[in-house]
Amino acid sequence: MNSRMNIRQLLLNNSTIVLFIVVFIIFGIWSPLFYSPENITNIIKQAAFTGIVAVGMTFVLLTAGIDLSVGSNMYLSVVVSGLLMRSTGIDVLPALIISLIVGTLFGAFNAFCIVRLKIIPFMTTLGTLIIGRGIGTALTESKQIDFPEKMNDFGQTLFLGIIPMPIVVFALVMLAGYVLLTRTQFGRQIYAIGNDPEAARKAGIDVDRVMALVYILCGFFAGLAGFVLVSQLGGRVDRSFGEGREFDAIAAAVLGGTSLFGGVGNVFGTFVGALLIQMVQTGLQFNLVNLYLQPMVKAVVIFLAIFFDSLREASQKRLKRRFIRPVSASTAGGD
Amino acid sequence: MAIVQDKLSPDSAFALTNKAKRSDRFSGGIGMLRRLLVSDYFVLYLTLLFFLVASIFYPTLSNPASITNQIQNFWPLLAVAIGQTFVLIIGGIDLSVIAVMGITSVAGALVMAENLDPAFFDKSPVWGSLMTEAGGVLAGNPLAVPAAVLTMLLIGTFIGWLNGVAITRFNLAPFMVTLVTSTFFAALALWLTQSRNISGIPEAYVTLGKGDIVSIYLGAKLTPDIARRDILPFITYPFMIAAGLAVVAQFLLSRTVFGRRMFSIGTNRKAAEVSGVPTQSVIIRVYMFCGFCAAMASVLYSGRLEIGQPSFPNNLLLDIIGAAVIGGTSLFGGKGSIRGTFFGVAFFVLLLNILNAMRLSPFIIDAVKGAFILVAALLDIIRTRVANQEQRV
Amino acid sequence: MKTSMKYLGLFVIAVLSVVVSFGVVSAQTDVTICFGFQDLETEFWVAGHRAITETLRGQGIEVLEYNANEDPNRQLEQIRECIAQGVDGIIIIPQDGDSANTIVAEAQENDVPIAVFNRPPNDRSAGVIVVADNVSATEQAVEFIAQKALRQFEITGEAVTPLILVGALQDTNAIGRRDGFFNVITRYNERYPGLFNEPIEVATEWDAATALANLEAAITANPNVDFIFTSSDFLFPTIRSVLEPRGMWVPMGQPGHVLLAGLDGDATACQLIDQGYVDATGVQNLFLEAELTMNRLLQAIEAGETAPNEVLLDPGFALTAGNIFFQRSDMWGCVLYDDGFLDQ
Amino acid sequence: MTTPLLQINALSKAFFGISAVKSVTLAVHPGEILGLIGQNGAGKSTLMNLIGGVVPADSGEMLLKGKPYTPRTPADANKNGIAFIHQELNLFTNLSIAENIFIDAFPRTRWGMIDRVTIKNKTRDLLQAVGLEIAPETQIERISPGERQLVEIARALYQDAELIIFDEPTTSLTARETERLFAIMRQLKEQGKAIIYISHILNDILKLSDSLAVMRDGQLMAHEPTAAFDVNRMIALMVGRSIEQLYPPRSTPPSTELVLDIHGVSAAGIVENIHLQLHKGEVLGLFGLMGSGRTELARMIFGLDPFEVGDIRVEGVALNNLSPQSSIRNRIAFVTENRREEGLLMNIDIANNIGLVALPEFARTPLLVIDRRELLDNAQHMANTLQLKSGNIALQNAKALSGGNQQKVVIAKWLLSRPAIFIMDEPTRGIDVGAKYEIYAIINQLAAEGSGVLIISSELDELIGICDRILVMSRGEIYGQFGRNEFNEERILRAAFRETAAIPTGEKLPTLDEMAEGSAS
Repeated sequence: MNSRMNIRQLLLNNSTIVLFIVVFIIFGIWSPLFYSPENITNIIKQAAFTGIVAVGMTFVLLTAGIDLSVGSNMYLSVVVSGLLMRSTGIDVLPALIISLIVGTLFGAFNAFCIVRLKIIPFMTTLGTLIIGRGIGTALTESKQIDFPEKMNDFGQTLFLGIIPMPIVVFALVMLAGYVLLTRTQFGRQIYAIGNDPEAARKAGIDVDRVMALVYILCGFFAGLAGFVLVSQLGGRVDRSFGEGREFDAIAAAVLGGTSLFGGVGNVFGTFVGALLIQMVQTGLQFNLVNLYLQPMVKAVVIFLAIFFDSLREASQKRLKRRFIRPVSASTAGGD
Repeated sequence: MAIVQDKLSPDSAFALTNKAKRSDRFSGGIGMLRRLLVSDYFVLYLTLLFFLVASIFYPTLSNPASITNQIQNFWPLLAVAIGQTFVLIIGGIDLSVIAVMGITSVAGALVMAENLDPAFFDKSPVWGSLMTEAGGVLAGNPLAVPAAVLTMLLIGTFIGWLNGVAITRFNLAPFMVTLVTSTFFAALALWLTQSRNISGIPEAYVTLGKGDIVSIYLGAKLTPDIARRDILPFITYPFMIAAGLAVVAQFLLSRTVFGRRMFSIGTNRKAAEVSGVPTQSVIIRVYMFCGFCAAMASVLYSGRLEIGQPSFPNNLLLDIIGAAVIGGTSLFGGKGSIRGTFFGVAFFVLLLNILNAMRLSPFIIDAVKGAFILVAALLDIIRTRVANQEQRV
Repeated sequence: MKTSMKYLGLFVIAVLSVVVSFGVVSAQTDVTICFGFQDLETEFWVAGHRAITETLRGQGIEVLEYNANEDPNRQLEQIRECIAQGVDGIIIIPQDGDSANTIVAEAQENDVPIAVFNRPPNDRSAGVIVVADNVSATEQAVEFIAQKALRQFEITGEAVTPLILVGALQDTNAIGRRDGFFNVITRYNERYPGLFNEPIEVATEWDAATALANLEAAITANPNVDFIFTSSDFLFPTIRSVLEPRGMWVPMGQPGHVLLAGLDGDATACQLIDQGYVDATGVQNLFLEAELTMNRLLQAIEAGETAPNEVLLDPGFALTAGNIFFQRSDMWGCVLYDDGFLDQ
Repeated sequence: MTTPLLQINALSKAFFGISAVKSVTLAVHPGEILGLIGQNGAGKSTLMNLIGGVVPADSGEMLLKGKPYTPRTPADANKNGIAFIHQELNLFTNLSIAENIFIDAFPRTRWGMIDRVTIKNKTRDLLQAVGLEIAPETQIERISPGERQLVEIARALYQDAELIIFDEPTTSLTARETERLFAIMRQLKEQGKAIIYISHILNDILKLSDSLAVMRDGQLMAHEPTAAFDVNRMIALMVGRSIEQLYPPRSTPPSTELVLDIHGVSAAGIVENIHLQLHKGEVLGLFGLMGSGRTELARMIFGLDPFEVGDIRVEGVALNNLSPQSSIRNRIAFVTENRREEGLLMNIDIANNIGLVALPEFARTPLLVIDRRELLDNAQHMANTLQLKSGNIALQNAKALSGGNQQKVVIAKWLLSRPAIFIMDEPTRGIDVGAKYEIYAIINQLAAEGSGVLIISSELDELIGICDRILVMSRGEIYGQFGRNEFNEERILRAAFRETAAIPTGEKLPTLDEMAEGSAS
């Protein structure tokens, strides 16, 4: 097979990366400063929180589920830790842990509804999307929360003196997501469930447990992303915090090749997807494109990405269809 | 019932015994509850029950003015939810309806608006062409309103066509396609109007959005003038339009070849294709219809507000999909009805009103609303499970 | 099945207990006022909401609150519902000036007096309208820092690069503020050619994360920005987290200070003016507006006036380091700040 | 006799008061292959599900090696050394072979990660044991159905299963793969494993099993050494009466008038230069092994897949722009091999399933309203004609029918469009003996009424029983033709089997004559 794979196939198979490079080059020609290390760092830094949520979302999408509640989860988990930090004066690290706990519990509630009550993920997370923000609003009475100064210092910390904290967390999450998905039993079982939940049950996989863990993990990552974002933002949480971020996360995962129908996807793709979205946004702002046109350009780029992906699928289908005979041992084992 | 009796058939024996069993199980209180759960009108009963319980505590809810007012709130939401129901039945989803409402509302205004303020609009890309100080393209023309409505419907249908083509021809996921068109057209609407609402909408259009056809007055006629607030709208243009749409949609769905084909696609697209169902064209037409319904809803919404409104809030989308799903439409396709969607719409509208009437603090109203949606979804799960048991046995 | 029935039972009990617990309706009073607001997204709106509801309730008036969640259609529905419930008067914070017209007309047609707070209807002939002029408040604040820029320009001769953080494009307030900003820049450039470079617009969508990303991109592309106006004060912490690591977060009077102005006048802005980081903020006199609105409406209700029409003006002012000492008590944000709002 | 590996005593199971398994007592011994037969709905699957822990029993007991055995989940059964190989394979196509084998319990390294070296090595050994030379990392979606079956067996071996249940394992296998599977089963038996083998192919069971159990209506009708059975007795026990004939006799001779004429159809890599003529009233068999291109050819004729050269004529008129819709207009019907995925709308009622193809015919202008009464009457008439066993066809969903009745619904839906050409791909797959006979009778009837019927099947017996003529397909080519008087099982198989003989790609295939010579020498 490899020998027959021509350039077109190679391009199609990596369509999102190719699109990424093309967009990167265009922005660079437009304005060479775009290639400055500072700007590149910015892009990665700003993509961090979307990327972290998108990793959790990738897990969920792999099981053919969906989690619309991540934006609300981000909000609620930082609201709780912010209120506690202000009222009890706890340090940044305990506050982070509280955010993670709230995010995880939020995910666990989703998991309970989906796994135990059997409410489909779309409706469950639609409900918790409204409830989560509702509880956050009730706790704050819609007021903003300002984290103490030390939160801001945490957000501005540079790891090893050069790498901003959000990027470090982002990298760790990517690594953790990659290891979980490819190197652990849990990860491989997620793929199995996404491929065929009924078969997974028959194969002795504890489907309920894996599904529950997936939503809990997604909640955990949402809590983490909320905390990272608020530290970047100078410690202020207002009522619109995290609103609508679920769509960014889903788009990042899908652009990275994750299927909404489950079983297909990986963390690296999600990484590229998250970066692509942020890069387009940054590039448009960088080059001072009319504010009204920015969303339209973004929409077109996302459309191109999913369009190329569909071409890839179509061509793969064509390639597969040629095997009318069983693939013999020698050829299948060869690659 | 035509059961072919045959020694070889275990199935027929099954069918007979089950029928006997079924009638047993329906006796008693549990049986009543079960029958209620399985009923197609379950959501309606639930809504009414909730409404009755709430009205005991908050009598204002059941005053005639409030009731007729709530009913008026059904129609625009129903119009757009009908289209969404169609899309959900074929196993798709349309996230772009909100943007369609915005862009069509603007387009309609661009046709019929009377005088536009250059201070607001002179930066618009269409200033001087579609927009002038005199107003929209057909400003003042007696045919302006019908032309505007027609334009709106055409544009809505066209965006639906775009969605449908991208989904069928390129095999893209509906979720992503409509997310993209939603972003694009929402931005386009804002760009065209430079974020401004367009006022100066002709009276005839406003009538479509809120005009009464038949009104009622309850109570003694003490003074020669009846206060406006005591005249209750009964049959209104929005009611006629939305109800008309609902009747057409229900008719399409249950009586025509097109409707059967929709269900077959939603149940099993491959099998439908093999059976000669022109799946691509059916899917495209369904998305077109959804765009059409959104444009119709846009007429109702922007008519009653008397403006061309470029942006509609995104959380309306949750109400639209929520209403359809609570009304029994499956997100996996193949299941759904207009009647159910109507009940779902009633549920959403009344729920929100009841929560407000309960004097809940605005800070916790959202949390409670979300909880109610989850409860309704849970009840639907239980209901489906009970119904499946009836089927299986 | 059994478990689901159990859950069903639990939920029914939960629902009923919610209904019953709120069933204890507060004592009926003579006057009921319906208060419909567009949303409670930022501190400004929360403060306004609180000022109105608490004052009214303090006077023994029943308040029906309706949150339209930024949906003018829902607001229209809610106001109609208020009318149907027979309220005595209506106060709205509308989503925009156009839908406000329709809603005012709806109320007056049904003989219910209505007052509009903060965002004026385009047609100001109907209803009690308390106008807080976004454009003029913005112009005052921007003018203040433009003056400072001019003095700098006269000394150094170097053009100033202005930047504006634009709010959500679907929000009329955001658009009004953007207009005010550009009015000042254009005026100054006509009078003092070469003073301002082409202004840089940064999209925020009223979302701090978006603002952060875009501002960072804009500053990286144009490191010479030295004049920033934010369409809402709630973004100051975000601005700070972009400027600080670049050494641009410098108080007034020290070299490298970036001219900063905002609008709303919230507690943070007051604090930052105190500390010298922010030069000016356009302030609406929130408490005055609330009071004007309520008084006029209650007066109308008492007099049986069904369609009171009056325009009451809050011209707004720019709060600066220079006048903060005198105007502190007029500035709602400073009142909150002095009450310890930021460290509660 | 030794202690049985598994002893079942008076096991019963009812669903909602309907017994599916009635007091069955049965034993399997180590080193024994137990054949299990019965019509669909006879309770075989339920019995196996009881053993496999999919559903719990109502009463009775199971003893595993003399100890009580009450599995609650499939995982429980696995732990107790019972492996269940389902008809629809339980593999995850997006994962590798090794991952599939270890999916429920991966060996781990000290760090809790998957021990990839171990699984690779172990998988290689396991694959060797089942005679599959494929790299352990190969994704399942890249291997053939037969190879997948072997992977399932490897998985059972890994779990150290002592009892392996095969539920109709050969339905999707080529003949060669079937042979390989049987060889492995015999090997497993010699190693002392017990096997329960469920199949509808009676000859296979006779060849393979040591003892044979027959079920009907949830009860065990017989359990004796295989030597005590022949096909007739097996059928008699299954259906509760003796069936004289397996196939209804062909009553009407085909006419000479052509209804379908396929001329030189080729699609690169799939089929090559296909010539095929179908006459009115003819039942034409298309025999070939899985992957010989027969299904692909059928799909091309029906317009589901494209081809590059050649033309197709229906009643003398050349077709172009083929699509299912145009084919239906040209009165072609296509019963696909995959009922579940392409044949039926499982969650929709029977009447609407039957009406789907001919839907436009029930539409009344101008609004294209469906005449529901007429649709229902027609569907009911069709159901009666085909002796469909169902509840109310307007209420009952297709899902609730047995396999044979589902197939009748598929046929009924095509019949309503009055086709002149009937293409049926594996029309009797997974259907029990009684229903098969009825399907054959329908085919006969169709031919008698003048339709041309093209039947694709992997069961040669079946084709020989019902066809006027048989074409053999191999490697995407038509490879031989046999008239009714030339039917000879061995020769037909020989033609078909060339396909899997080791012929390197590119080498010219031998002609039919050469093949005959080859076999003679």
